[in-house]
Amino acid sequence: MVNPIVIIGITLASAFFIGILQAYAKVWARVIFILTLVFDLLASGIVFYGFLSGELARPISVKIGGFPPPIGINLLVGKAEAAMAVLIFSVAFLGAIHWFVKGLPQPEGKAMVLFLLLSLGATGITFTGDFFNLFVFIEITSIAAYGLVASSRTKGALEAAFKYMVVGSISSTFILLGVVFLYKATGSLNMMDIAGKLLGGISSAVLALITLLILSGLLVELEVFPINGWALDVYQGADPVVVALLAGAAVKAFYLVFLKTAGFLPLSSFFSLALIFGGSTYLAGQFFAWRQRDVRRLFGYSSVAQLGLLILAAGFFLNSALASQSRLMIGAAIVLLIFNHSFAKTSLFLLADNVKGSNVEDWAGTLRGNPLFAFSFTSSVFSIAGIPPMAGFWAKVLLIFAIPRQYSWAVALILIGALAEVVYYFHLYRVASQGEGKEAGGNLFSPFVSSLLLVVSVPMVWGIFSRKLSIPLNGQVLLLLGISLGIYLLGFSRPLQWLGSLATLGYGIYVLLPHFKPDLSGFFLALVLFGGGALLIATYPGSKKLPSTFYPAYLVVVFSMAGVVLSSTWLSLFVFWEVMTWSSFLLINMGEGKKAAWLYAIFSAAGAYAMLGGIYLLPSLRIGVGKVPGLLPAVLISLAFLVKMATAPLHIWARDAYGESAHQFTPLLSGIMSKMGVFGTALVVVYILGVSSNPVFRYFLGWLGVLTAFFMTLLAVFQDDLKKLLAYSSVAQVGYILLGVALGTPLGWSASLYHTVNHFFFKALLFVAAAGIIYRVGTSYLPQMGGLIRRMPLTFFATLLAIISLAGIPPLSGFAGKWLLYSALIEKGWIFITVVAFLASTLAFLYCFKILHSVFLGQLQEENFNVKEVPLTVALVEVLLLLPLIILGAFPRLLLDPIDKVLSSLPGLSPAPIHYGRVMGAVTKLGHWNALFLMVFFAGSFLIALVFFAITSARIRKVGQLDVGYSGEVPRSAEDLHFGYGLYEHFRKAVGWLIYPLVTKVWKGIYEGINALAEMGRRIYTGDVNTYAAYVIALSIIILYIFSGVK
Amino acid sequence: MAFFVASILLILIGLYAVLVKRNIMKIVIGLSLMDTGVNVLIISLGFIRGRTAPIVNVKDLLVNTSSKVVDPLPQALVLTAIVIGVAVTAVALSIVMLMYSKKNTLEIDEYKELKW
Amino acid sequence: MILEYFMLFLLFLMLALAIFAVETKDLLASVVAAGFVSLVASIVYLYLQAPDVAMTEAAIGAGLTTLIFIIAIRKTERYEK
Amino acid sequence: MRKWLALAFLILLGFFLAKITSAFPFGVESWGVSKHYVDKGIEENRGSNLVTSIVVNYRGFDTLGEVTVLFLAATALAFLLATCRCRRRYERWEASLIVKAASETLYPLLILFGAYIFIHGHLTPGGGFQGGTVIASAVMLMLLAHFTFHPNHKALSTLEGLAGMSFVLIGFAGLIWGGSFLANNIIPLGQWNRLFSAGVIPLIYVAVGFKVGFELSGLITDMMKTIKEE
Repeated sequence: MVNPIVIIGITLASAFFIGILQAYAKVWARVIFILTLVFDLLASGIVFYGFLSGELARPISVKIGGFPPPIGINLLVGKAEAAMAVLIFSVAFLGAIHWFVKGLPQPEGKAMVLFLLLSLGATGITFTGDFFNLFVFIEITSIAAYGLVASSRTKGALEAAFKYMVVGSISSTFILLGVVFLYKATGSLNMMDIAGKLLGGISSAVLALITLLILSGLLVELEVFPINGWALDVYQGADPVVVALLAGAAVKAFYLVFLKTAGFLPLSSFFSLALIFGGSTYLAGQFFAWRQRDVRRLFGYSSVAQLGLLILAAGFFLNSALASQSRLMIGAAIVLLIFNHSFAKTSLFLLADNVKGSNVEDWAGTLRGNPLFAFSFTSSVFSIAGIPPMAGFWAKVLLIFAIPRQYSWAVALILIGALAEVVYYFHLYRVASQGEGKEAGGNLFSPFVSSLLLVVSVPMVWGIFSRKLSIPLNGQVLLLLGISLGIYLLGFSRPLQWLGSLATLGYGIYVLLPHFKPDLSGFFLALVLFGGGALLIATYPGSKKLPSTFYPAYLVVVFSMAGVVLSSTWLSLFVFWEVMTWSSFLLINMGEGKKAAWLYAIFSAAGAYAMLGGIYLLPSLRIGVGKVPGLLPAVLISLAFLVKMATAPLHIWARDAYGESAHQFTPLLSGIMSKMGVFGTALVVVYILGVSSNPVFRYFLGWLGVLTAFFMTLLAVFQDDLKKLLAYSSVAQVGYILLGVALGTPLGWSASLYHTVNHFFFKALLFVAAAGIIYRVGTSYLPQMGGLIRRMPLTFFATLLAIISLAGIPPLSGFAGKWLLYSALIEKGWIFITVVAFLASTLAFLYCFKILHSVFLGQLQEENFNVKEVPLTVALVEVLLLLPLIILGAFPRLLLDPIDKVLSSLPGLSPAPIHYGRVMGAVTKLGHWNALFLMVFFAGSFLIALVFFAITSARIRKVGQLDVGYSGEVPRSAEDLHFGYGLYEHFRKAVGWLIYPLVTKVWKGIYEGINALAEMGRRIYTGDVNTYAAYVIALSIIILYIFSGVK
Repeated sequence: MAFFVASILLILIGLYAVLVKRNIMKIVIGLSLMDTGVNVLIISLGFIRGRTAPIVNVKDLLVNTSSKVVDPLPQALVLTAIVIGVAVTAVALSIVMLMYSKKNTLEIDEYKELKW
Repeated sequence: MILEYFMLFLLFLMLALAIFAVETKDLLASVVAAGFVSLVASIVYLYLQAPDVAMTEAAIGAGLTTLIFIIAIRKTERYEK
Repeated sequence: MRKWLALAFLILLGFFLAKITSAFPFGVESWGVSKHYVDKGIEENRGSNLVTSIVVNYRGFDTLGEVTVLFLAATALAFLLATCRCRRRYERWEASLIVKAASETLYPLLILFGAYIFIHGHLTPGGGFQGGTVIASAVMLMLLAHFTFHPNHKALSTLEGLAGMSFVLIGFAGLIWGGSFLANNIIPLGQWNRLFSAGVIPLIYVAVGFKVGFELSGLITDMMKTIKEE
């Protein structure tokens, strides 16, 4: 066991020693410096391990000077203090390494001394058990920090140091005065001694004022809004290494002291103080960051926000009115938040040091071709944004679920802030991942190691905390996710990755075999796994261009969807939902349009956090247990699903996300992932709303569905980009599915589930075909295609059948779905919705024709003369997806029978009232049709026509497409006779006003409104020392006035 | 009583300079005055009327010392505080000198590059 | 009694010097005045039975601090604008 | 406007400070933990100067921190000014012969006086910090009087570092032989009111005195150092 005083003593001695050595042997000074940090790290690690292993049960109190406290000063080191020391020295060590590689500022001996003493000061702050000694260590930390900040060679460093110095001096004056007053009031300076004397709580007004004086001093150091201008300036202006040490370690030590002080001086108003200042700091930080162009200051705002969250958490943690279970959870959340934020920020600030230039734009392309940089940046950003599986996710979830119901506004506040965080962090992410690959500095060891720590800690964190919240995560799915990540190791060869992925998926199907049961989960699981597998085959073409992260991410999406459908609790559904969302974000981000991925991230995060809020409000986490009061949870939870379905008005991400994501991924996105929204909505309708209750909400959902179908169809009609057209079409079709679910009748559900599967077949087919076509042609712009029927007959045939199915024309599979849906609508009697639905289906013919016409018919463009049929794998998948369209067309019962079983497994639903007559027809109240007969009839007609053409083709004279001599004109050159461009312009004149981008404008308006508010808000940081100091005084007056109860 | 009032006023005068003066040297002077005020306040808090300094250099003081001397602890604290004050002032002044060497002015209006 | 009046006078003097230090445009004068504030404070400490502190304040507060201020002013500007 | 707002803030702050202070009547006895220092101080430490006992022994850790702060300030200052292109703005005159001669005479005396102060820190008012400052004032006097006087910076920082390390080493000696860091009982406490008494207090104060003296001398030298006008 290491005596904690040894850590402080050795560090001090070597600081003095380095002071001597620097004049004689520079190298040895460096050696001593690093050795000291290593020693400190090891020693504090040993102490911490002592607590972990149970060797030390109680906090150790180390007396100094030979007298027991309160006579002498003591160190008071418990588990938290030891952990904090480990954290401080880890960050210091990483920073030091970074410094060495980058080159120490000169004279380096002095720099090392200051650096060492800064970490020593932070440790002293953490360890000390005496209030005046605390003041001394605060001064050590501060002076070292002033010096280091001022010595930075960066622009504005001096100014930042000066502001820091002024505000810091005022703060420490408050603390000093408070400590001396505390001595007068209690006769002691020892923390434990005073705490013992104040055990019953603070009753006298004077003691309350004294406590508040100390707290307001500490709040300055904790960068509370609005007195954090100095901190932002320091983050922006100082050397990133120093900033990492300050933000990653020193501030956390101050936080621990804040927690201890508030714990030892039990103030009754502390709860509201922490909530008010924590909450406002959190929100202000998150929103002010939106307008920030300077990346370091942006990180600064983020740090400030995280501190605000910590202060908020402190309020709950120290509130003795809460159940001890909740307080334990909040304690765990605080630990995780600190760990997470320290290392993520260290990594980010040190990464910022590698980027030339300070603006967001200067980061463009830094993620490209720099795998280490990309890894560090991505994992740090994911950690801070609290995205699973990173530790930050658990921090957020633990915190939220520990907050009692009467403070649900705090939960809302946390979630709103988290959403704002996603907006600006992923803006940066978007910029960094787009553009030309750019050389970033190579000093990546420390950021890499610190983000590696975040990643490596994931299994441990999950092991501890998923049990704490009793979230049963499906172990098989977790295993499969792990294997999926392992596919990355095959990154040296794409074909190998492809094969490995196929094998993994096959293994996944084998492992999850027992779950293919005739219920909702089993139904969707089959869709996910078999569909995902089929589409995986088609990813092979162009895989050379794919980044090596494609296949792992693809598999993670597939298996997380499996996790979603297999979840038995809402929280585990949420976990997998987030994993699915963010891995698909990475995939979308691999495509062309980065803004698309950003929009997707924002909308998904908004949905996900709404869902988390809804889950928080549920009485039980288990799906299908407990009566749910009110509509709010249902609305909040379904928001996430509506976003994924891109239901209007939440659809604006969809066009570009579908249209510009990697071609190999779009089929999965449209065919399967959007169906997760259907699955979720179905869960909400069955288990939260009740199938037969809440008709108004379901009616509303129905309108959402049908309007989505209508408007998206219209948008598809005027779309000139193949993939974007398909995107709108996809969203429109999912709108129909939502409509069926909203109906809440067996027939409606039957239609929806049928259409879910069927839509997968034809839309996946269309997107796969589109991917093949784009791969060959090199563009997705419709007017540049045309005439491809001669080059790609198979693809043409597949597309044709898919489109017939899409349009719902007999004899293919689409008809059954459409027929069921209309039957259900008429049966339910939602007249207006039915009319709109009819209208939308009619319009759909227009874009269906557009696909055929623009891509395959008409004149072949010159540059496409040498185009070949799509690659073999794509063709294979086309055939694979084609067959079900025909088979289901003839035998719809093949799908309707399992759906009946699924329906009978759900509470409140029963098999759809469909009778199958003597032949393969289906009979409902409204009529019937005979699928097999239709199929035979149409196929027969087709065959007859085919035979006729085969016979007569010998007499047809074939001419080149430019040979139009018979029409009386002789073209001099290759004239464009193909009307792919502006196909429906005349139509636009009539209904164009309907596609006025109102929704886009509204969202944009909201975004810009918030931006404007943020811009206004952050003007309070005038950059003026006087003003900053005045804020401190004003805030302390307010604190003293409001929270002491003195009038 | 007068000591309390005077020391608090001294703190406030120092703070006034920090809040109002536009010259960075003046701000540092203000901080230094504030420190002095705090120190006077602490010493006055430890004072006990009619007692002698806490230096036990005559036999008479050896017995029942606590009824004969003032509280030495605030004095010990102030000793530390004074030294810390001069340390902060030294660092502050070196920052000021550096700032001046860069821009040749002490007006804080010139030092508002970092904001918002 | 006289001593107490003298102390009152000293306190007033201290405050007056402080105000002068804050308000004067001549930084050198301001620093010297601030040094005198410390010096007066050290006399006050003597009255308050704190000889150790008085010594320290005189040596460090009045002496050293003033000295480094003066050096700093010599390297910057003497007059506030 | 700014002034009045600031005044309003300050009056309110002053009100609260006065509110707190008024809870502790001036000049009235109220002992806390320091009753122990006063009543047991002589018995436990044998140092006549109770403030010194507290500063060096009971709260010796604070003093170690204080020494660190000063060291830190000197380091930070040297660190910052190493790159400063600070120029002297005002003309410097050659000191007169009287001043030069007097300062040369006073220089050793002042150093001796400083040493006297910190050696007697446990007996009389004053101690390491005050003594150290006096030593620094001697150096300052020489610096002011003589253009050519340049203290050996390397030696200063070496001695200062050694003094600081010996403080820590005394602390560790206490940890090893006395049971706790900075324990006072590792050498005989001696008799009350004698020079060789009070355990390690004089040793520590000597270390502190040298450290502060060298440190402040270095600090002043650093500040006065100028870059030649080009």
